[in-house]
Formats: sequence, structure tokens, C-alpha cells
Amino acid sequence: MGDVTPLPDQRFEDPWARLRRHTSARIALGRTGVSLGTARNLEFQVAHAQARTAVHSALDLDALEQAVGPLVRLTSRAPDRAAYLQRPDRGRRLDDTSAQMLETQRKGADLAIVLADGLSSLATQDQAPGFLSAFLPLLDGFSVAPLVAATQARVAIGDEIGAILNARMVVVLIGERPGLSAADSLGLYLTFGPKRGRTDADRNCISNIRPRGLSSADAAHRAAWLVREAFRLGLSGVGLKDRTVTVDARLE
Amino acid sequence: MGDVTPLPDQRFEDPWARLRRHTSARIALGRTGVSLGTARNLEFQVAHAQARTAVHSALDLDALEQAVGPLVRLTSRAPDRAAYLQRPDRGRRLDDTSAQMLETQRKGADLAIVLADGLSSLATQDQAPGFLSAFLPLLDGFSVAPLVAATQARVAIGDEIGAILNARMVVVLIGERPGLSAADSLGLYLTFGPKRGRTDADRNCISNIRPRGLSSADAAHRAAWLVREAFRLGLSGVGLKDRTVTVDARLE
Amino acid sequence: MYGTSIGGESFRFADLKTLMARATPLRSGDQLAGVAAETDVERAAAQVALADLPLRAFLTETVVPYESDEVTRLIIDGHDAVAFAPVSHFTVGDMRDWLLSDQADGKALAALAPGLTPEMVAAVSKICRVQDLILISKKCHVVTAFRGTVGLPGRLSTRLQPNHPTDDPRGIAASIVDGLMYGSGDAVIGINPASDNLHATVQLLHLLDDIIQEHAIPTQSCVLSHVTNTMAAITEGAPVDLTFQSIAGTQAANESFGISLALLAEAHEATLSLKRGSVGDNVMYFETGQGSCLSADAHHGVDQQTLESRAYAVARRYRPLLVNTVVGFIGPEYLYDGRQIIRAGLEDHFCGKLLGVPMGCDICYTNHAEADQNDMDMLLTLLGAAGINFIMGIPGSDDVMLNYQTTSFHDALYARRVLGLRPAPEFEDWLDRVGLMAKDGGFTPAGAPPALLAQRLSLLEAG
Amino acid sequence: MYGTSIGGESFRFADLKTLMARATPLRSGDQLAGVAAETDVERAAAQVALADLPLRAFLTETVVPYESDEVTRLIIDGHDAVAFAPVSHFTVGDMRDWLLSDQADGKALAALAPGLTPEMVAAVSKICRVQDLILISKKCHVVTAFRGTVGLPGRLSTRLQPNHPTDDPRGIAASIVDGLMYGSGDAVIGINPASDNLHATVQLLHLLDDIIQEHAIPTQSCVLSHVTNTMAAITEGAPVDLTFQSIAGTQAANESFGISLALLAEAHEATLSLKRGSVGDNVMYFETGQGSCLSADAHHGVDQQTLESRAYAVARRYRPLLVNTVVGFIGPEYLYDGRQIIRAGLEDHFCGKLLGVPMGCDICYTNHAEADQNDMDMLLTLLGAAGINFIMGIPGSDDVMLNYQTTSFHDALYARRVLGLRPAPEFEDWLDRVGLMAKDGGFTPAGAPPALLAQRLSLLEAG
Ligand code: B12
Ligand code: B12
Repeated sequence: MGDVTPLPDQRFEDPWARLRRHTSARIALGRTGVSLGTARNLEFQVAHAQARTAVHSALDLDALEQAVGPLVRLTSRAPDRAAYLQRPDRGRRLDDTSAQMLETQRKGADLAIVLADGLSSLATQDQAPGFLSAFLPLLDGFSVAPLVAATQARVAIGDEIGAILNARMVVVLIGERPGLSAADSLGLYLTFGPKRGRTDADRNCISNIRPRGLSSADAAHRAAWLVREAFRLGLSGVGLKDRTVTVDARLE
Repeated sequence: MGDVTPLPDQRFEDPWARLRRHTSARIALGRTGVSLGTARNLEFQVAHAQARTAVHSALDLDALEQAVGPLVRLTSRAPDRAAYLQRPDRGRRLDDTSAQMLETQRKGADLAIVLADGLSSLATQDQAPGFLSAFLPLLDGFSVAPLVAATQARVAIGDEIGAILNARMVVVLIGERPGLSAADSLGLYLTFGPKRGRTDADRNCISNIRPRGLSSADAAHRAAWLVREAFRLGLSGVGLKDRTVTVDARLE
Repeated sequence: MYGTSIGGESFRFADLKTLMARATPLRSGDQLAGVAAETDVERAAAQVALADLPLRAFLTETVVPYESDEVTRLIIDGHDAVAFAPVSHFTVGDMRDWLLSDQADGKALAALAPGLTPEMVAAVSKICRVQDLILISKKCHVVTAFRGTVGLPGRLSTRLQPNHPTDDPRGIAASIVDGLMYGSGDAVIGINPASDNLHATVQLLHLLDDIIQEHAIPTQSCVLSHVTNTMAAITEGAPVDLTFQSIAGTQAANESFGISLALLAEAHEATLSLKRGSVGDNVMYFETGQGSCLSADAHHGVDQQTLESRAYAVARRYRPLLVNTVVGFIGPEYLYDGRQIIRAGLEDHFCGKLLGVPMGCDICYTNHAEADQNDMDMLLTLLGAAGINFIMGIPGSDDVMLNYQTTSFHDALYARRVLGLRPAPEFEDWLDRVGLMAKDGGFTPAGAPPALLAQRLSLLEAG
Repeated sequence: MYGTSIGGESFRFADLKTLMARATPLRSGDQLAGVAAETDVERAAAQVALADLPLRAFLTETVVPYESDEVTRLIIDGHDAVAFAPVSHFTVGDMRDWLLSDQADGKALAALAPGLTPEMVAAVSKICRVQDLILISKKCHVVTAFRGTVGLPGRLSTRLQPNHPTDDPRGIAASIVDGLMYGSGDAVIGINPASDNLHATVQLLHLLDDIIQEHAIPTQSCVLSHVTNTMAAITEGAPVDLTFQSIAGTQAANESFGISLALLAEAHEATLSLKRGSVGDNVMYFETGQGSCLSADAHHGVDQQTLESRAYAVARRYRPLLVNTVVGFIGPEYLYDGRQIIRAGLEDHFCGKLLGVPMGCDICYTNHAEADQNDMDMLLTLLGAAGINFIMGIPGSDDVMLNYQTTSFHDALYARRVLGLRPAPEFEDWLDRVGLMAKDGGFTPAGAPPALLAQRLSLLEAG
């Protein structure tokens, strides 16, 4: 078999691999034929298996309290993760005990802040403390209700919470669904005049708050701008446009 | 809109529809383009929904006893239908209570007969009585053990039953998986020298016993022939060939 | 009241929407809404009853009230009775038969489209098997154009989707370069901006315009901001090729998205007025997806597939260049697993095409659904066979901002290769001209960056 | 001992068969056997470790002992080291990369086939996505012939399967007529006899031979009795075109089927000696299907897909005309639902083709599995795209004797139409000549029975 030529490697690298430093997107993966090479393909498989696991991890409320101070602990009407995933309607409502307990906190405030697990407890766990420490100092002049933590929660649970607390506005920090590359992405949803029946058209959103995404500082800056603007206009949602100028023109 | 020509029907019937009387197969269905017409397609959907339901119906042992006389009632190690479908290994073994109970019946016999639900209890319910009344009279000279009924059972459960009963041969009547057109098809499996560890190569099979298939009388005739032949050769299975001549040459 | 009996058992369905819902292949969203059939037999019974329903019935019984829903009014008031006349004697079952017949060719189907309502096509889809959905869709050609022509038979286009978690222009440009090198982007280069910020949107519009102009790429750009943002950008003089908006099948759901038909009409006018297209003037890009009405609690007890179909009626009003069903995007509460996603994707494409809408599909799933790349490969191959207009193209299937998985640049090349499909003609010429991909049918990327792109590469690398 | 670590967690796999089993996409049979991965992460880890395994390892570590298993001996002793040499430096992962490359064309793949063992191809399939399985299979052409040529690129043949619950010759002939009118039967006209009766088998062989001779149909017949029955029929002078047998991937499983390699060799010789083929001498027809070894408790702790692949090594030894994976035939204990059936069907086709085996697929399901016509349409379309040699054709998808659902005559026409595939060339000419189906590419049946068949019709109708 001395005269057999071993088949050559047929994998092609992409010559623009250096562009990877500009983005966490999976660029310059190379190819074999028109397909993804084995190594890249398996990286993907591994990441997918891990992301699926991430969906099911629970929020560690004690640790969160350590980081942000005392929390009013509430749960939605979805008793567990399986129910949460299949019944978004339940994740939008407080369970009865939680609602009753919250009534005792009804003192009125400009702002209620809800830390919700959403689809990634990891995001809330990791991002909420940093965000709050940047955000709260920017809120001078506004009264803030006791911090609330809600588990198995969807965005709209903030409407009920805000209403019970008699808050003029609610800010919900919630774990966005875990992606393949980012399982720790936090979303922020802001609703003026919270009450049941609000729709997403009535909210504003700041998304992708995480180390490789929007920094806590930037997010806090934008959020504070939106809060002030909402109070000024007396509304949030489609009628309220983010006109902050924080994105610098980094491309020549 | 008076000048609009309604689009004509584009369904084609097949001109050989009369052949249908020769078979229960779905022939001469016609077509539209190259596809099955709506009516036929929906017939199929309905039949499929019904067949899926049939898989889950249970054997009515009281009714069966009414029809065939006293039965030793045994169950396999699959506790319910779900376990039965997923764990064929369990359907091949008697549960402990059944095995102990059966020990008390160990008197030795030429033939043990097992009525098993298999994948269609309907088949056993409807076909077993007719078959037995044709088969038993053909067994003169052979001693027969008490009739056994086994639920959540697979074919190979007969090996253990035959061995415990100390029978020289076992005949298992079992419901074949329900088809779209026939949910009542009975299979017969015959094993000489039953004991655990027998394989399908050691058995003979008679299949499709049902009104629109093989008649009970024909099946009984063949089965009795195979029983006698097996005892003569001292074996069953691949080495034993059905050489009965009951299929007449009905085609010119 | 509708009904039928099956094997002695009789089944009743209170009204048209109930009949439609019970006849729908199983999916989690309809179970969540409490409108799904409870057994396989009930579903089959509903299909039998639905097949016997005259198509005319859909013109008199609406699934969402005419009085309170502007989408229903659009459907009923906009119905083309002349186009409908030739099939007005058909039942739903007859319609399926005719669609499968050899008489129903591309021309006949195009002529029929304005005569069909979304509920009619949804009904037909419910009694179609997967192969019917594919075979019929493949015969429908809905061709649209802006700077390139999308939807020609034998062609498969892609939206290049270069999203970035902070809308960083350099990061976005890097993904665009990657995509172009893999022959992606002939349907549109379309960015979902992470932020809602107007300045950011305008900046991204300029970035896209620069790249397209500089390299004379026969494609169009889009920033998928809320329609009100894009309108503001137009006012500011930003270079808007296509205006984007998510739409749904009921007025209430659209309101929850902050839109109305009047707003869309206004946006359509504004975008048309820019006259930036060269080979055509289809200027709208819409996205839809089963489940959005239910998610907004605006479903009126109608099944999600019928509602989805109604969104296409909204879309076709504004002569869009692209309509994209983002089929597995929201999550398992609406489409539980790969199987439900696949069936939904094929239905959506079928319904849209029959209505005359230029359908594409975001073949995708989230990490909380029971689906994986295998399911996507299946749907991609099936939609390719069915003649889909366009799919998404993303680096390595991973959207690092929206957090879900869709088709990659590689996937599009796979589909083109295995099914012999080609990019839009103008784009294909361009790929050949700039040396990105030879017109040999192998769809093999050039490997080394061609001269035209080297410049942008060095620009980026310098930064 | 094999292993890898993922995100800090380390995974160990005791031996090659365990590594293979854990790397297999989830299926119920492997769970039943207790060999499946327990988590998605474990499965991914096993795939990573498997990808790093040198192909050579399969020549030294066997999954079933060489000493006690004649299938293993066949694989090892029959291995073509010369054909293997060019890839002997590859790992499993490299092999996948090379197979996807442009260098791996039909010629290269055919040359490589004898150098590959079933375990090697099974390993590669486990790290392939559905699109990889399709793209690679499509490049493999395994062409065989008897009276017609099966497996040419761009062709899709069918086995006409006219089963009847009592083997009634008239009932069977009626189904054959039906099938021929729909252009079915170019791979084989093959009857599963309900009974094991030798006279019945011989009678059916004559019936098939009569029809084929009388109408000069360029196809072959088969009665799918046990091989020992067919051998007895040959001895009796019956007209046997093809000898059939079910085969499996271990000696013990084959023994439970009442066969051995020696018996198959004997049958192959006996059938060859009849010299009944006109354009070729491939005379064997084999059937396989994941789960049969496990069902016979003869799986040795090996996953069912690897065992299935070993059955193809058995098959290729006897130069078969047709090998058919009856993929959803047994039930949900081996392939739980449509998704598992689809993936298994694509793997089987892929593995068989890489080994140089003329693969077809019985695209089917039973009523106790979680599957329906939609799943079959998907698998049919995907296998059509992958270049499958042949599928089944049965009246209305319903086998009234075997009690399961497979592809219908209509389904085959759908696949041909949507993917532009044609029947075997000799058969296509015949269809055209007798007026059954014009060679226009539309695959539209003639509608009225052509003269040649009218005779058989009247014969049957008289009876
Ligand atoms: C899923 C999703 C949707 C789904 C929502 C339905 C559903 N049941 O989930 C659909 C497809 C309908 C959708 C539509 C739109 N979305 Co959206 N969406 C997302 C996504 C991918 C995930 C959200 C998530 O994980 N939420 C967490 C879970 C736990 O919460 P939930 O209660 O289940 O989900 C609610 C919110 O997500 C909310 N929601 C979803 N999108 C938006 C957008 C805005 C502006 C608001 C206020 C609320 C909102 O709807 C859900 C149901 O109430 C995010 C991207 C991301 N990485 O987060 C974008 C994102 C939030 N959406 C965005 C946009 C722009 C839109 C649209 C306005 C697009 C358009 N032009 O029409 C529309 C309309 C939204 C509206 N006003 O209703 C932007 C927001 C940008 C910003 N900073 O304001 C994001 C960040 C993506 C992007 N960059 O394009 N979206
Ligand atoms: C499923 C099936 C198989 C499966 C069995 C594996 C499994 N786990 O089920 C597979 C595909 C492996 C198979 C193989 C064969 N089968 Co088979 N099979 C069937 C089928 C479709 C359904 C059986 C059923 O529902 N059983 C009831 C359930 C509840 O019992 P079970 O314990 O789960 O199943 C056991 C039996 O079915 C048995 N079995 C299956 N086939 C055969 C064939 C023979 C001769 C014997 C003795 C046992 C046997 O194997 C199973 C596991 O132990 C029947 C057709 C029918 N309508 O019944 C044909 C059928 C029984 N098989 C038949 C034949 C000929 C064969 C083969 C001999 C073909 C061949 N030439 O190799 C082989 C080898 C069988 C053997 N000796 O092992 C014939 C028998 C004809 C006859 N009267 O003898 C039938 C009637 C179909 C046909 N007409 O072709 N078969």
C-alpha cells in the first residue's frame, strides 16, 4: 500500500477570520463543500445541549437578596417549569397567595421594579444586581416601591404587580430566552400606568443587557431617560421613542 | 358574473373499479392530478384515527370465558398498555404472581393453548372462540392443558407458559397489530418443546385469521396439520414446512 | 352548527371557527387556547365536515366579527367576486381536488388568488397532507421585485440577517461580509436592531446603503424597527429601501403591536414615494408567525393557523416584496416540537402563496422548544421542494441578538445544491461578476475574498 | 475507554460500542436496550469523542466478538484494505468532512465503498445532520439490474406490493393491475405471502411470471417467503426471479430468522443458476430494519443503528438487486414516532449507499406508533431528494395483510413529479409503449386501461 496517496483534507478556512473580534456572531466558520465542518458542527451541538439545560435552571433568591437587598418574593400561577413553558397565560398572573401578600405592600410609589426569572434565571441572577446599582442612583426625585422578585414570570406580570402596589410605572427585568451563545441576556420592559389589560404596545423595551451585549451602565442610562420621558409625556409604548444618543458612530 | 365558466371537476375515477370485489385492498381509488382525491384521503384519516383507538382496547376476559370456558388468567410483566408498547421484553415474561399461580397447574400435557391479547384484544375476543371450536375437535389423541389467557402479552410468553405447564408444545393465539382495514386479525404461533430462550426460528406461524382473511376452519385445519407434523418430526420452526394443499388454484 | 358522524358516533361543531379549529392538525397553541380537537377521531370528523362546506360559506360567516375587526372588513370588502366566480360552486374538498389537478397551473392559480379569502385557504390546508401542501405550493409563483427579482421558479433567495447585540456597526458589517462571501442576501439585507433608538436606526440604514451602493449589489436593505420608527427615519431623509413591520391576523393583535391598517397604508405611501427600487416597486417587508394573536389574547377563539392566514390578507394589501413567517420563533407554547413547526411552516407557505403573497420562511426554533437542526434541515428541504421564495441566512445559524436558531449561509447553499435552486437572477449575475461564486451550479463560494470586498475587509480590519 | 469533557464535566465511555450508542440521536430502541445517552450533553460529548476516533480503530476493536459472530468475521475478513488506504489516516470527523467535500463525487465514493465497514459508516452517520445525510447520499450511485436497471441518478423505482390476507391469486392480480395502471412495479413486483405454504408460494410465482411474460414487462418478480421455501420452490422448478430474505446484523439475530451466511450463499448460487435476468444478474432481495436484533435479544449491547448497518454488510456480500429498510415496520418500541422514523430512514439509506448497497426504503408506520401520513410524506420527499433507489407502492398506502401503512402508488407519482424523478429506463419505455403513461415528465396515468391490460382486466372481471 506504499503507493496509495492519502486523500487530502478538504476543509476550507475563511480568510476573514480576523473579523471575528467585531462580533460574537459565528462568522468565518469555513466549510467543506458547501457544508459546515465537523468541528464547527459539533460545537453547535454542544452549545445547543447546554442552552436547553439553561432553560430549566431556577432563580436563587437568597443569592439575589444578598446582592440587591430584601425582596418581596412572589410566584406566578405556573407551578413549575413545565407549566411555565406551556402556559404563558399563567406566567402573566400572580398566584393568589402572592397577590394577597403583595396587597400588604400597597403604599403607592412612582416606580415599581420587578426582577423576574423569565426564560433565563441566569440572566436575572447575573445582570440584575449590576443594572440596579447603576439605575437606582439615576432615579432621584422618584419614589421606588419595595423590590419585587417574581418567579415563573412573564413580562405582563408586571402589570398586576404595579397595579397592586399602586405604582405609576413598572419596570420589569426579565431573563430573555437563552440563545446558543448567550444564556444570560436580560430584557427590561417599562410600562407607564400598569394595570391588567395593558398590551405590549403600551411598553418600551431595552434588550440584550449582558456583558457581551448592552452594558448595565448604558442600559441604566437609557432606562432612566425613558422613565423621565414617560413621566413627562404621561405614557409609554409606541408613542414614546428612545432618542438618546449613546450609540456612537464607530464606523468610518 | 353570468359569463363565468365554473371550473370543471378534475377527479378521475379508475375504470377498473369492479376489481374491488376481489380484494379488501384499496384499489381503484381514482385520482386528481397524481394525488388521492379528498374523499379517499379523508376515509384514510378516519380509518387511521380508529385504528389508533383499537390498539388501546382491553381484553374482556369474562366475555371470553363465556365463549370458550374457564381460563387460567395470567398477566405479563407489563403493568399497562403504555408499558406494553414500550417494553416488549416485559410482555414476554409472566409476572411473579402469574408464574406462581401457573405452577399449580403443572400436570403435563401434549399441548398448551394460550389466548393472548397482543396488539389487538379485539382479534382474540372475536376470532379465538371460533378457531378453538374448529381446532379442538381435530386434536384427538393429544392431551390439552387448561386453557390460558394472558394479557399484555407477546408471542414469546408462550415459551414460559408451556414450560411451566410442562407441555410438549404451545400454541399461542395472539392479536396482530391492527391495520387500517382490519383491526381484528388473529395470529397463531406454534412452538414445539417450549422453554425460555426459544427464538422465532423455532416456531411456525399462521396469520390473518379473521372473517375477511383466513377462516377459522382453514386455520384450524392447517394448525392441526402442523401440530401432528411437529410431533412426528420432533421439532417446529424453519425445519417444519407447511405442505398442506388448501389454497386452491382459483386463477385460470 | 356543523357536524358529521363517524362509526355511529356523532360530532357537532357550534360554529365555523370551532369547526376550523377542530379540523386543525394538533398543535400546542390551539390546546393552550382550548380550541383543539380532543381526539384523533374528533379531528377526522371535523375534517370530513369541513371538506363538505361550500366555499361560499366563508363569505357569509366570519370567524372574527366584521363590525369590530378591521382585518375582517379588509377581507370581506376586498374580496374579488369575479376572480372567485369560477370556484364559487366548490366545497372545501372540491377546492383541494381542483388545486391538485393538472388544470391548476401557475396561471390559473394566479388568476384565482384575489378571489380567495384567508379562511378559505386555511380550510383547504387543514385537509391537505404534507405532500399536497408541497405539490400545490410548488405550482404557485408569486414574483416581486425591488432591485432584484424574488420568487421566480427554480430560485431560492435569502435574507442576510447580520444582527448584533448592541447594533455595533462594525460587528454588523462583519456579518454582512461573511454572508456576502457565502452568496447570501439577495432577498434583503435586513437587520433587527437591538435597540429602539431612532439615531441607531438611521445610522444602520446608512451603513447598509453604503455597502449596497459601494459594491453595486442588486439587493435591498431593511432595518426591522417598528414601522413608526421607519416612518420617522424617512422623515429625517434616511435611505429606506423597505419598510418593515410585524403583523397579525386580528385588529386587536395588531393594536398590541402598535399598528393599524391606516398606519401601514401611510407607511406604504411614504416608502413608495422614495422610489428607490430599480426593477420593481414592492417596498414592504412583513413578518408573521402562528401564535402571535393568542399571545396578545386577541384570538377570538379562532385557531392560530387560520389567524396566521388572515395576516397574509393584511400583507397582500400593501404589495410586499417579502413576507416572512417566523415559524418556530416564539416558542413551544404555540408550536411544541419540530413536527409541529414543520407542519406549520408548510401550511403558512401554502396559504400565503395561494393568496398571492410572496412567502418566505424563517425556518427556526428556540432553545425551549423540542426541536433541533435535524428538524430545520427537514423543513428547509421540504420548503425548497415546495418552491419557497426566500429563507434567512445567519452566521452559523445562531442569532446572537434575538437568541434563536435559524438557517445559516451554509444551509442556503445546501438547499440550492441539493435541489438545484439558484439565487435571484440579478444577484446571481453580480456574484458571478465580482467573483464570489461561479455560475456553474455548484454554488461553491470563491474561498478567497474577491477584490471588491477586500476593500471593506481591510476597512474593518483596520478598525 | 473513550472520553471527553464538556464545560468542565467529563464523560467516559467504557468501550467502542458504548461510545457509538451514546453518540446516537435519541431513539426508543436504544433506550429499551439501556444503551442510549441519558442527557443531550452526554450525547454531544459522545459525538465529540467519536469524531476524534481514527477510522482504523474499527478494524481492531469490534462491537460484536469476532470469535462468536460470523457477521463480524464477514466484515473483518472481507475488508478491502486497498480501497481503505486513501482514508486510513482519517478520523470519523475527517471522514464526514471529506464526504461533504467536492472531491467526494460518485466515482470516488464507489471506489471507497469496499474499504468501509458498517461500523465506520454508522459512526459517520451519527455525527451527520439530516442535511449531511441527504447531501452525501445523493452523490452515491449504486446501480443494479435484472430485467430493468435500478438506481440510476434521477430515477426512482417502486416495488409493487400486492399483498392479500389469504394470498388469493385473483385479489393479488387485482392489486397488480391497479399498480401497473399507476406506473408502479419497476423495482420488483413482490408479494408477501400470508401463509408459509409451499404450494401457495409456487402458485404465486407462476402468477407473477405469467403476468410479466404475457405483457413483456421489464421487471422482476419475488415472493417474500422464507429463503428455505424459495430454495424448495427452485428445486421444484418454479420460476424464481429474485430470492428474498430478511436479514439482521448479528449471527444470533440471523439464527432467530432461521438463516446463516452459508444458507444465503447457497440460495444466491441456486438463484443465479436460473439465469433469468436479461440486463443484469443481481438476484437477491433483502429486507432489514432497525430493532430486529434487539427484538431477538441478539444485540450484544450495540445500538440498533450500528447493527442495522451491519446487516448491509451481510447484504452486499450477495450482490443484491434491492435492499429495503422497512423503517417503521415493527413499532414504537424501536422507533417511537415520526421524527425517529424519519431520522432512521435517512441514516439507513446513507449507510447502505456508502457501503455500496442498492438501498430502498419502506417508508412506513404502524398504528401503535406516533406517526401519520404527514411524517411519511416528509420522509418520502427527503429520501427522494437523497436519491433513494426505490420505495414501496401499495394500493392506498394500506397493507391489508401485514397491517401497516406504507407509500401508495399515488405517493410515488407525487415524488416523481415534485422532484422530477423518473422510473427505471426500461420500465419507462414500456409504460410509454403500452400507453400507460406518456414520457412527458408529468407522470400522469393514462386514465383508461390500455389495450394490453384490458385483456387481464376482463379475465379478472369474468371470474
Ligand atoms: C419573542 C419576541 C417577540 C414575539 C412576542 C410574542 C411572544 N409571545 O413572545 C413577537 C414575534 C410577537 C414579537 C413582536 C415584536 N417584537 Co419582539 N422580541 C421577541 C424576543 C425574541 C424574545 C423576548 C423574550 O424572550 N421575552 C422574555 C419572555 C420571558 O417574556 P414574555 O412575557 O414571554 O414575552 C413578552 C415580551 O417579549 C413582549 N415583546 C416581544 N417583543 C417586544 C417588543 C417590544 C417593543 C415590547 C414592548 C414588548 C415585546 O411580548 C411577549 C408577550 O407579551 C425579543 C429579543 C430578545 N432577545 O429578547 C424580541 C424584541 C423584544 N422584540 C422587538 C421588536 C422590535 C418587536 C416588534 C415591535 C417588531 C415590529 N416592528 O413589529 C414586534 C411587536 C412587539 C409588540 N409591541 O408587541 C425588539 C425590541 C427592541 C426594543 N429595544 O424596543 C426585540 C429586542 C428584538 C429586536 N431587536 O428586534 N417579538
Ligand atoms: C412484525 C413482524 C415481523 C418482525 C418481527 C419483529 C418484532 N419485534 O415484531 C420482523 C420484521 C423481524 C419479521 C421478520 C420475519 N417475518 Co414477520 N411479521 C411481522 C408481522 C407484520 C406482525 C406480527 C405481529 O403483529 N405480532 C403480534 C405481536 C403482539 O407479537 P410479538 O410477540 O410482538 O411479535 C413476534 C412475532 O410477530 C414474531 N414473528 C414475526 N414474524 C414472524 C414470522 C414467523 C415465521 C414466526 C414464527 C414468528 C414471527 O416475531 C415477534 C417477536 O418475537 C406479521 C404479519 C401480521 N399481520 O401479523 C409478519 C409475519 C408473521 N412474518 C412473516 C415472515 C415470513 C417473516 C420472516 C420469516 C420473513 C423472512 N423471509 O425472513 C421473517 C423472520 C421471522 C423470524 N423467524 O424471526 C409472515 C409469516 C408467514 C407464515 N405464515 O409463516 C407474516 C405473517 C407476514 C408475511 N406474511 O410475510 N416479522
